[in-house]
Amino acid sequence: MATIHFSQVCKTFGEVTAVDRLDLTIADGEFTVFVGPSGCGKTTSLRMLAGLDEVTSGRIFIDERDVTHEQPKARDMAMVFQNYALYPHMTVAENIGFALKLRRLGRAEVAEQVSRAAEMLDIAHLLQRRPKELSGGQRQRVAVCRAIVRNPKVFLFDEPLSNLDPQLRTSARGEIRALQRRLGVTSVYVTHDQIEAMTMADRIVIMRDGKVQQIGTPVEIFERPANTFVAGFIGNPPMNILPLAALGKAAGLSPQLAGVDQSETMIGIRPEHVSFVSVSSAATIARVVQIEMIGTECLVHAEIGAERIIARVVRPLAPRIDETVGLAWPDDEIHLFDASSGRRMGQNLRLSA
Amino acid sequence: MTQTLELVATTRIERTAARRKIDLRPAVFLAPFVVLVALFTYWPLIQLVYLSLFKLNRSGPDRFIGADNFLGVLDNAQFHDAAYNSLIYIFLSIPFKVFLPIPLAVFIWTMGAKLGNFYKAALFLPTLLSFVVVSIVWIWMLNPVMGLFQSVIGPLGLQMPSLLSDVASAIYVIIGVGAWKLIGFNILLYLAGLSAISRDYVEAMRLDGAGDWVVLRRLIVPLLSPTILFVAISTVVFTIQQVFTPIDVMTQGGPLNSTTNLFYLVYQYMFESFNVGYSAAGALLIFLLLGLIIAAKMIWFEKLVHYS
Amino acid sequence: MSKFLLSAVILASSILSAPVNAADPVTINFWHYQNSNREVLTQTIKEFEAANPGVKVQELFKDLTNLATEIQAARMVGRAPDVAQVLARLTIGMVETSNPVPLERGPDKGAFLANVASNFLATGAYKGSTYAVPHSFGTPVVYINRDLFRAAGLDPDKPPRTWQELREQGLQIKQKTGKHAMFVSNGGRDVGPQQMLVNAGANMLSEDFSRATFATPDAIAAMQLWQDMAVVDKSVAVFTERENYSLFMAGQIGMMVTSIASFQGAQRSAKGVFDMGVAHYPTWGEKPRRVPNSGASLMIFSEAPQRRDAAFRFLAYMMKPEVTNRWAVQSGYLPIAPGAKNADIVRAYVAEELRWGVAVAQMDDLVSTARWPGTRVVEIQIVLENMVSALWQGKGRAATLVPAAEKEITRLIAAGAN
Amino acid sequence: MAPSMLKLSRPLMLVGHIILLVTALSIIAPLILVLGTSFKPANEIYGGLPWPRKFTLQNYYDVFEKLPFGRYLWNSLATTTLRVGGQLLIALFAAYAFARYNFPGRGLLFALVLGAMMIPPQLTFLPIYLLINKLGWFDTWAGLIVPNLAMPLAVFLLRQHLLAFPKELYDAAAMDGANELRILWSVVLPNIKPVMAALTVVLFVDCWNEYFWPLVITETDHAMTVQIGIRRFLDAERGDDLGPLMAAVTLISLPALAVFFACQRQIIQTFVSVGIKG
Repeated sequence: MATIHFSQVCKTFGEVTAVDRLDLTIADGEFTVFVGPSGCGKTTSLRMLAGLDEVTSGRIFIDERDVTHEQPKARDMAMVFQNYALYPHMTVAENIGFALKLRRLGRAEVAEQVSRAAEMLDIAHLLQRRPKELSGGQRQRVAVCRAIVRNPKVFLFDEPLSNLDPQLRTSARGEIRALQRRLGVTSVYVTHDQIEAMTMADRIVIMRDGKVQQIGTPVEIFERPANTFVAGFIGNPPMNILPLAALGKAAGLSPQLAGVDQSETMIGIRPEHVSFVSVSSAATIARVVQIEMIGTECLVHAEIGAERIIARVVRPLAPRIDETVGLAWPDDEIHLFDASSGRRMGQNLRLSA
Repeated sequence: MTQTLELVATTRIERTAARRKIDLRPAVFLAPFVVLVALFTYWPLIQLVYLSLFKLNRSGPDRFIGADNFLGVLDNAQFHDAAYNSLIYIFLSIPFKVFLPIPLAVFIWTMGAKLGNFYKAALFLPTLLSFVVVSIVWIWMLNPVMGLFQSVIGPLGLQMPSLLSDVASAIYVIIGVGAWKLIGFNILLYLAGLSAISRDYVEAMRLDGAGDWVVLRRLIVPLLSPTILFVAISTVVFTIQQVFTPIDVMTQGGPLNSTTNLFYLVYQYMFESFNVGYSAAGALLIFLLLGLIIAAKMIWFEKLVHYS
Repeated sequence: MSKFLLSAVILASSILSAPVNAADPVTINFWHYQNSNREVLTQTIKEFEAANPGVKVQELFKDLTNLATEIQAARMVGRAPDVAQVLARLTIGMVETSNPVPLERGPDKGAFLANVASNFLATGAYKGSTYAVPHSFGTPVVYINRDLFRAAGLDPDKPPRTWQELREQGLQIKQKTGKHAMFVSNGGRDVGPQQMLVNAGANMLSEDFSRATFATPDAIAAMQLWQDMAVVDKSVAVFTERENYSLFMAGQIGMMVTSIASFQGAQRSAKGVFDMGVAHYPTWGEKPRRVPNSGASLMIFSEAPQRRDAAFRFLAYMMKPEVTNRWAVQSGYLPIAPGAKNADIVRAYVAEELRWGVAVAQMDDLVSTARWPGTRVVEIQIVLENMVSALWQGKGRAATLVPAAEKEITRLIAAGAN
Repeated sequence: MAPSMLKLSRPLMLVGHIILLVTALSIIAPLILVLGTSFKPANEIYGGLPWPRKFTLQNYYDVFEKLPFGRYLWNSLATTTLRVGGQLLIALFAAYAFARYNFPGRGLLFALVLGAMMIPPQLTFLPIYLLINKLGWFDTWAGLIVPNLAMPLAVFLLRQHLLAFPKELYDAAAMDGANELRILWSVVLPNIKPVMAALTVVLFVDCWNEYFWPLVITETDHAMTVQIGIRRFLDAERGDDLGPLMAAVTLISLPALAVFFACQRQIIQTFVSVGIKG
């Protein structure tokens, strides 16, 4: 059990800054997810925490202990790798027991702990096989099993599900989270998949170009995105973000928008909050250009001048292509962002209400 | 618990007090090799440079003679034959020693274990023999009057030509014997490389309707290219270094300099005429030549590797 | 049997006559390339040690090809052998590079050199001093396949006496049996051609070692004869050295011209295969026979006075006529003592092995092999080797090839001079 | 039974068999000549038949009688084993450093490794000889072993294979608590067994057959190796003594052969059970 603290941690590779001044505290038992597009620095952060990559500057603490320059083995963490990194020449049992063997545990004790861990992950029948002879899902379980068998202070996951097919991924998500809850081990999980982040995390760290964009619970991140990047990254389909000026008359109508410099402001509206109203009663007029069916709902793409907006509505409410429609949304679902910096402006309208 | 981050932070990146430690691990792992190579390869090489520029004097200080040794080596009539032959040795060794073993290795690779092992073992046997013995045995084999080949073709009324004493053919015999000795080793290297090729690729390509040739050309050769590069380089090194044994035993560079090469020439300077200066100068010239050839090869293969 | 008796007698006498030295034992190193005769050599060393309790001789086999270079390298690091075998043709090179001890500087002022015949001693002389004494010398002879002679209708007991006769008989062998008539061993590149040239009356080098001088009309004619045999008669076997040797041993070539040093090996291989005879090296017309030696001499490289003294004692012992004669008898090399062919042990063995006697009879015809000066010895040798190859392959006439070779060698001597 | 990775079409397979058979024959025939000659009496050696008419063991007897063959064999075996072991270890370390770490000067250092391959030992004989003299290593095992311990070719070959080694395996092992040596020994080594086996054979044969250096460096039975021993039967001046030579060659080829077959099983086993791509 452990708390983790990143203090002004930076990592540069030559000219490139991979991680820029990361400050983060992870509470004991917390499940933290680093999410962001590839190259955002999330994996590097994880590897620095693991001790696999050297920190350029800053410090990392585990339980108040400065581990910045300690070797991985001194940090007592376990990691599940994207490609599982199972030792090809060892059997499953040997793979799982390798770390225990290195701790000079007796043969019998290793065997016992391995089989207990294997039971937990339901892979006891695979123990004598070699990694080559396993399916992708089985390998993933072996990798997780290898991590938990040591009973470490911290679990690290580096995109452990990205090589699984979607169905398996959904069930594995639940299993990993359940396992972590049961064991109560502090965990850091890296993914590029926002759904994984939203469904699994106690807290999410969103990164981009080495910089943290926002840290918060899934609900906070979803409801109060700190900037246009977070807003666009979380949610499917992503939030519509348009220059306030593009909305024309509508911009002036809402009392909340009064006094805002239209040319300097972006407005964000989630697709599910956009609804269609009659053209005559609407402040914003748009033309429907595309309709995507996604089950009981559909996505309606409409053009407001040169800007595009997506609405998510139940099918019966959907207009037809080329139809000119009026758009509306609840005032308290509007997010405003500074056009030049992309940062959130003022209070979330709904929360402030 | 929300932390809202100040994005436009003004704090300067402050280096950790405990500065980044220099990672000593590579140094530790490299130390034994580097020390030994420095001591037993590069230090002698530096001394060779010295020996090539100075004339050793048994009484008094050594005398600087500049490029005299190099000019002397270059002015030698044999040097030109030797340089030309060296190129022949190197370039002809490529098809015989580098490319020919590829299909052979692939054939063995596709065979059952039993037969494959037999071929592997048989082809590897010459590698185990010393080159002196190999050369003597081949002299017998090729003997135009009573060699094994003559006794096979003799009854058919044919006469084995005297390959080793003919200016036109002697060098090819020596190249052939070198290939004979090396082929099994290179096959083994290729088999090690092939073992890393996943069956999935082959099957995938088969499903795409690829024939043997396409699989070989488009899949196996590209995947094998790092091994091929290694084989090519080791073969060139081997060829230039080791070929002097068959030359010495079989032809002594003759007839009419047709089989001598630079290495043999340098060897002669050193061991037959105690001409240390020429030997050093010649050695450096070879070093230069080999470096150029290998660099060219690296570039060429690097392209090949990247292309695939 | 007689050999054994003789050596026992020599052993006994040398023990009795040896002066006993009470000083601390000195160990000297002796490098040699003797393979097949190593037992004989070590036996002699044991006898020497028995006679000289103060001296131990550590004998070391070294490869002939590298021997001279190893001495030179060892010299550089101050661990040169005290006594070493050096090919006679390399003596000048060793003098120029490795500081051998002039043998007149020994404790006996070179008195022991009197135990070596003067024409042999000349092979080790350079600039007024003697640096080397002959030890394992050979002289060229003609090995004969007597069966092939008979098959060609020739009398094996009347082998060719001159090169002109050899050509005629060779042609007959070629025509009657279809086999090759002869091959001439190059004897380490240039020895074979040298012997032909010198035997025809030429000198390889000028007196001052500054020029090649072998392109005399007779020498050119001799070379032309070789070419005619190869190109016109096609009786010369033009194969590689080892091929030729094995062909002769397989009974496929009528005559082999090479050193007497090959005698024991050839005898062993020919046994039961064909009837092998040995004939004199043919003369050039009516000229007296002059044959350059092949083989190795002994030189001293010790620096410390004590070791040097011990080395001289060893060398003096090795040069005793009874030792050299027995060595000759047992190894098949030439005896080197003045008048050795009349020594009892030599006569006894010649009576037993007449074929070896042919070589002994050529003792007085021996002249020094060409000792090329300078740093370009190998190239000079290759020029001669290539000259012969070109002749045998018909690449040009002797009248042009021989003078060209002479000119090139003179150039190489000058280039290798400083 | 190795799984057939690639099934060739029947005619091509036939071509393959024919080519391989011819090549194998061209190799086996001369070897039979070696073996046959070793049983021939002296006067049959140039007789043209590959096998003896009159079978004799005299040549083998000569080998043991004329040489302290046992002592030579011991020197050869011991120095070869030590040297090859050292070469493998040192090369593996170096190759690991090149493949695993990114450190300043890596490119230059590797270029120097490649360069070292191009320097044939015979050319640098003199300086090394002087060095050995300073170290006092003449006629010792150290003199035979140490100057040859760094094998650039081996470093190159191993690096080539280690570059293909999945990087996560290093990380996984580090997370499992393995130190660098343990990673090398328990994770890397088992996965490059085929290359190591091939390399072992090559280095062994190279060292076993080495002639030139032992000749220069050894002086007595204390360190003399078998290859120097057999030189005794090769005599340019007086004609080679081919019978005992071939007997000795047969005898001294056996250890090399044994190493090959020992490693060969290893290679094949590794082919079957482990694919690095797993």
